[in-house]
Amino acid sequence: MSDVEIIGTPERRVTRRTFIMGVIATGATTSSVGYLFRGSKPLLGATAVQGSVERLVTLSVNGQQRRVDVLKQETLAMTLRYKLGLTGTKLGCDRAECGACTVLIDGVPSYACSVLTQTVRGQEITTIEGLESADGTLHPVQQAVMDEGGFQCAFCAPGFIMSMVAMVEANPTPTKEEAAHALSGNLCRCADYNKILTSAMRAAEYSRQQA
Amino acid sequence: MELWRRAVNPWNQEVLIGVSWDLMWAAIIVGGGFVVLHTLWAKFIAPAGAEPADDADSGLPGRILRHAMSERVFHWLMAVAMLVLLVTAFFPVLGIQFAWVTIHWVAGVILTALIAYHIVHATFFQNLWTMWIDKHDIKAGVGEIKHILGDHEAEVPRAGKYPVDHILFHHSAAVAGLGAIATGVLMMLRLETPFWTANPYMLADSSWGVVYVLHGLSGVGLITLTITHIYFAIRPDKWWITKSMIFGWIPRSYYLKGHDPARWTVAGGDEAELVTAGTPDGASGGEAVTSDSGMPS
Amino acid sequence: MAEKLVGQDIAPPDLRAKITGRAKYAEDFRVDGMLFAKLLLSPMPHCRVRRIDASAALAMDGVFGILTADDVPAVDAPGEACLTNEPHYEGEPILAVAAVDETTAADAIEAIKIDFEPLPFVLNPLDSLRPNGPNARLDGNTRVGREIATIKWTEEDFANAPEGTMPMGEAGAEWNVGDVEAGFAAADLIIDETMTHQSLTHHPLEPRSTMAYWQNGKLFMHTSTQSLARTRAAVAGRLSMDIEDVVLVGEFCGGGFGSKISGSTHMIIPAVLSQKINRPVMMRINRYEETYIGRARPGFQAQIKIGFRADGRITAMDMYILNDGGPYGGSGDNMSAGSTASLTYTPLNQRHRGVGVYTNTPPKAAQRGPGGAQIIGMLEPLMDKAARELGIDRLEIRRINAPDPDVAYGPRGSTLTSVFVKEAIDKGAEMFGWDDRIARSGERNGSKVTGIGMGVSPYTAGSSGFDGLLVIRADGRVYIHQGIGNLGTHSIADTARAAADVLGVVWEDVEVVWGDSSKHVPWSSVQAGSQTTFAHTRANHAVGTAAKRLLQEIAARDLGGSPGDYDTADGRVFRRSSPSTGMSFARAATRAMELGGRYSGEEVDDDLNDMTKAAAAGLAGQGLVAAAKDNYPREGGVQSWVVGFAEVELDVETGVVDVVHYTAVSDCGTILHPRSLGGQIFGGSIQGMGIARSQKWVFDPVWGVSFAKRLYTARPPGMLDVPIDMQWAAVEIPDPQSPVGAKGIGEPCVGAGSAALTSAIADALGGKCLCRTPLTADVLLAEIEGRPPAYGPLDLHV
Amino acid sequence: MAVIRDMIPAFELFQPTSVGDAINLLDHYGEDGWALSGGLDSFDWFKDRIKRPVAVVDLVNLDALRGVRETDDGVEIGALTTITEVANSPVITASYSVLSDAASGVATPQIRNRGTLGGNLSQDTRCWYYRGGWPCYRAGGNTCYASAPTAMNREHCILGSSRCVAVNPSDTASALIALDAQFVIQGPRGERVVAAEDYFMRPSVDIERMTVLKPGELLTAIRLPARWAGARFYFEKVEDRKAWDFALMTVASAIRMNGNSIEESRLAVNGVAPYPVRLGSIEALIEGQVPSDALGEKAGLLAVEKAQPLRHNDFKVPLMKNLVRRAIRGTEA
Repeated sequence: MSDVEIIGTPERRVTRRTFIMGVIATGATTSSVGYLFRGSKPLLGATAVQGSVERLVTLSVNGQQRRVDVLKQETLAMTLRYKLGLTGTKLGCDRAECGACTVLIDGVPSYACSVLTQTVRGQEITTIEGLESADGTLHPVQQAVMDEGGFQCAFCAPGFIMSMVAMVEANPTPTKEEAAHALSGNLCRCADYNKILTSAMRAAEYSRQQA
Repeated sequence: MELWRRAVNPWNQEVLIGVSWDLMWAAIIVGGGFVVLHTLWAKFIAPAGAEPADDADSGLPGRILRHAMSERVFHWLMAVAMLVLLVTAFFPVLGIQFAWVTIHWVAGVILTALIAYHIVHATFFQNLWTMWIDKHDIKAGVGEIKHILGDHEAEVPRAGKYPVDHILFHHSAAVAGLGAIATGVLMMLRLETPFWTANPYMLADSSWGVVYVLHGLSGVGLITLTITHIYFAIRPDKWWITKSMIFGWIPRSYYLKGHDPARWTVAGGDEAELVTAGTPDGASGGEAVTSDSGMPS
Repeated sequence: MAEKLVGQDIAPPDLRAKITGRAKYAEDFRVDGMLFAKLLLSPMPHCRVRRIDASAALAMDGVFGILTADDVPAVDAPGEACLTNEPHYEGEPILAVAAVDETTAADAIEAIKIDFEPLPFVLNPLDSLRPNGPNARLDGNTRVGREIATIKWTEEDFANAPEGTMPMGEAGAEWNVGDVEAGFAAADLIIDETMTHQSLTHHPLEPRSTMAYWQNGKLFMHTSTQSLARTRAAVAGRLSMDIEDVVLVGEFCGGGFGSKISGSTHMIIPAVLSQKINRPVMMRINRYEETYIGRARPGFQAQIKIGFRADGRITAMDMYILNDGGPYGGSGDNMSAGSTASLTYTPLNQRHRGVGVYTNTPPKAAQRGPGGAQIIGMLEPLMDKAARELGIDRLEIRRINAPDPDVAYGPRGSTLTSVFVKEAIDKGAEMFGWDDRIARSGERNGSKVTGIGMGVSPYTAGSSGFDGLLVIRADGRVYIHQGIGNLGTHSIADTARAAADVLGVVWEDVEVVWGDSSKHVPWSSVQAGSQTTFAHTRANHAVGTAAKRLLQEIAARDLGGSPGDYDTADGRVFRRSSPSTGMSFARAATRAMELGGRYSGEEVDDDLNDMTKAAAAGLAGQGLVAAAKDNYPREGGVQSWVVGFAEVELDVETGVVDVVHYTAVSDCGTILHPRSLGGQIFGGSIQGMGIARSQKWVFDPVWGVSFAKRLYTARPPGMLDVPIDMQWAAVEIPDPQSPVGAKGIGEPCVGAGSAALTSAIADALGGKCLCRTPLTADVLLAEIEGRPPAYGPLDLHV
Repeated sequence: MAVIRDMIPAFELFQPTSVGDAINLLDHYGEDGWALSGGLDSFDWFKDRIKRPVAVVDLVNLDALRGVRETDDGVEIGALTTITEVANSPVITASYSVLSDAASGVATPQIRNRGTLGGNLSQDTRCWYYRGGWPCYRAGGNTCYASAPTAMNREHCILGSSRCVAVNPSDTASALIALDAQFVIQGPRGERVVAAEDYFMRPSVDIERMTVLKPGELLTAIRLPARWAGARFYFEKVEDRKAWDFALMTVASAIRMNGNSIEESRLAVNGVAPYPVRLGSIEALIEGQVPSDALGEKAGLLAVEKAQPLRHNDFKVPLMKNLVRRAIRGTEA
């Protein structure tokens, strides 16, 4: 078909890049790091340096303690989606520009695509999967969305709902303007904003009733 | 050691963007090394040069005018411009940061003007041959080297107006300087100046790379040249030359010892004449007492 | 008797999954041994791959294979292959690498050495039309009919164009209605403007990720598509496979807006790669890649001349539109713009000319209201201008030129099933409070000036002739199978209501089956051009009627009498004369299975599509199986309308525009699902507002690479950029040519939203039409302050 | 090496628990080290694989650098205090509302929740040529692509350029200059304090850095002097969309009145130059005057006297003129 020269033939080989790889350092954050470096700096790609973080960490997600191996450069969104199977958290842009990956970190809405998993060790992470109660009762916010007929393509929905959960916590009696500002970090390309805003107002109403 | 700085252009093609700053260090080391070696050589190996004998009856004035006022003024202005250019170019690299760009290009423009003046002046009002390397000079050069290598018997013909090492220095400085100027003028077209708006697309980025490399090479070259130049200028045994660049004249004794009257003829006369000759109007003064013999004999 | 489902607000059946995170979009699927693919994209706008050295990459641990253009099905010019050795735009995929994880795959891509030979490129259609201008493709710069051709205008063509106006040379396509020159002769006012409409990326929130694997010669593909049945066919076609060997799963689609009509070109990559290395392959497309391969709406450069009679009637319309076609064409927006204008303003005489010029920019495709949205947004401010100059009310001039139901428009005098735009205009004017608001036009409050605008926008809204398929199982529930996609319009459920209403069942007894070709779905329309609502309310009405007929026959057979004596309601088929005589659907389903043949799907009508027949065969014997083709008569095309009204505040010190209020009224026939309809009308309108006001598409002209690649630079509207105060309504006059009466709605809203803003902003500027999009603060402030304009009248990609 | 984006390359990660350790680490790694706070700017660079630090020092555990404290001479804000905290802090909203106004307009709620004040002030420019990995001056090359006659430079600068024409994207910078804030910097050689306007590097001095921070140094705190507490403030951000977008321009002013005339004032504008600009000449002009639209108009014209717009950003000239005008008019009694 083409006269392009292509060098290299695929060599199938079983990978050594298994989940636990390299030396895992001792002591996560030692306060003596300053004194540990008098020699020359480690080479790129060298195995873990003393004082650097461990790769095997415990995360607290939706009330459960999850032991998981994370790369040092791994973002929370990737860990949730690819290591913990929590695919409700969506990647729309992976650049903090759409809000589809919004999760709660200690109750605060954050873009999971733009925080390292290592950074949130020990913090309580809540994803869309964590809202529904065990008996299948929907979170008041989810119920409100349900009753308002919800979203269109809904790829943005998990992110919006997490923002709404944080909103009703922080301000159970928002005006439409306040609600809009609280949700302004989430993008809906179907632009179903009007319905989303109505859902948010109803969500606030439901959470007031619950309280 | 890195020689070049490379980058990828917006199409992910590798392009040259300049010389590596390692070369700056290399230039400093070469210059410094030369200074050290020469100092040691002069101190321990070279035979102590005695004060040259004077000859009052030579019919020559006690002070021989070597550099007319205009030439001296030119030299010092150029020296200042050159130092400013080197400082503004390399201090920021050394970590001493300041707003260097404007100073650098203004100094560059001044240097360009001075060189232009010098070229015109030297071509039409001076004798180019004084900067010409002839067979005597080559012989002298070879002799000098033999001396350095320990053969104190080797014959070293006396120089014309300028000794061969001076001439060599002048020529290498000329090459580096002109290189820096030529490329510098081009580079200014990418700067926003009161005279034009920057346009990076005048040349292809690969060509620009070459321009920057040449500018860099000239620059680091000038570092070495400047170091060695200053070194000689401050050596006590060369003060008579340094002084000549300040006051214009050299003592008759040095003239008689180091220069071949056949190749640098000085008209006779007495102090009085020279004093008049030495008046600020250097150029005419110069004409008054020195008349370079037209052709090398 | 169960209350009719059509017209009710019923939450779609997939909503719970969507709001609990259970909804699985393409990238949410995982399979054992799944590998990850990453793409190597072209750094240049047009080049040829000279040499690829992948040895280092393939030697890396965890790298399983590479896929190049030589491994994928070839495509005839000017078609687009999923991988290429002659990229025609920056960002076009050249090869793919599969590895154990994305980090490894990315490192592998970086380890590939690849040499390119740069080729001539062009971004702006006008540049390519210049006598010695570059072509985007080596084989030409446009398409005339089916053929790739080269059109160059002469120096004279360019010289003849007055400063700031568009040159007009040889056209690639042209049509005439009446005598345009005579029309201008009869005009009292002639408006002649040069216009530029930007191109813009679709940017659905879900990038077009795909996961594929093979099992026993069958391809299993999870992808993001607007239309399931059509995408399955497209995949089979591209891979030259039997359609039955393609199992397509696309339960959810995170937005498409025209960019995923039958899936996407690049969904083939993981399929072929998976086959090559015999492992499941997930190709996660990120936003960066989506911006390149995710399709875009073509930009326009146009010269538009309109003649008006003193009474406001348009006597002549003469448009010449250049279409920024991208490297593979695939869009005739500039020509459809002509028919849309013809329908909207019914000019007495019209000439329409255009050239679709290939450019080295990301591929163009239909985007919600293709051609229509652009032209309405550009023309409506000109209607305002004419109204001002003629001293006619701006709303009235639109009414005067608006079509009646008997309209015959466009080059072929096309007719429509229904047109109720004047009703929409009137209803909208009343809701919006046109008279009160127009009185405030130009009012200044501090640094803010009020502008009032409106946009009248039609677009296609339906097709017909597709199939319906349903099963009544022994549990007595009705399973309605949908071959359409689930792109967020709720049509999978809403069109199913048509069948349920015919059978008279309550919604709780209806199960909608969709999104997975292995679940036996019927042949369906594309989810594009707002066809689904019209097409599949008809198809489902047909299959509901067929099922009812079968129920009646079974009842008559068991309980005596003739089928006509029986009716169905509330999950029973019963005798009209004595409702107690009858049987439950559950019982009828069991009987159908006993009876077999045409009752349980063993025999189906011959006019059904093969895909539907195969689906019915797959369901045969599982209950009462009904399959039917939509054979209801239809004369003429189907078009819906949205009339948008906007009030804006323009800050004359900053150029910033606030949209204070928006009203939209639609003519889309019967309302299927009010809340969903409102969502469509507002959503489409807001996308239009984004076009008019903020969305960017920027290229560096020297390197031909794009800049507005990120959402924060592309600037689609966010929650705070739209009015909180919005209202919508519909005229609710059923389309006479559909048993249900519903027409589609997705497309026309965009033009209405865009035009309402371009019109309102021009109004705030005192009637000055800047005749370009987007109308960002810089463009407006330059005008307000009398500074040199930010961009030239024909500047594209800025 | 072929280009690939959106996957962060491997790096070594440290989470020191004390400022000293953080500085030691950063000092040790020098140019190869990277201080990570909120990360909104950092991850962009990492995901584009253009900036590739060997070691990232995550400041998450430096609790000492968080929070708003009242001091004898005003308020001290830890550099790692989130933008949200700054926007909602009672003392700031009460006495330094120009800062809380600026903070509450930054990007989006989620970004304000993670982004820190220090990060907002130290973030890199958004010039899309530079961000695209082009070998420009700021990236160590020889070219400014954005100032070329053909360039797309709508969002670039009209003042203070020196080869580079990018602008500083920080919203809070102009507010802090107006407040005469002092920035506390700690490094291997101890602590130094610089005035807000001196924190931002001029491209004429160092074209590759946005701030005066040297490798190994950390911005640890921002001090707001009591002297400006409760002054008359004005802040405005002009942007294309009301969320996410970086400012086309911001203006901030603090004015202390004597009766109804201006006793002392500080004005700053950002988005017009490679660094946030303090308008000293305007401050001098309006001193002793009564704030009014006319005065604002006069000041606005003076402010843009030296403006040199590029091909596509001429609009910034009238915009700056009008914003300065509003800043003065906006503080009318």
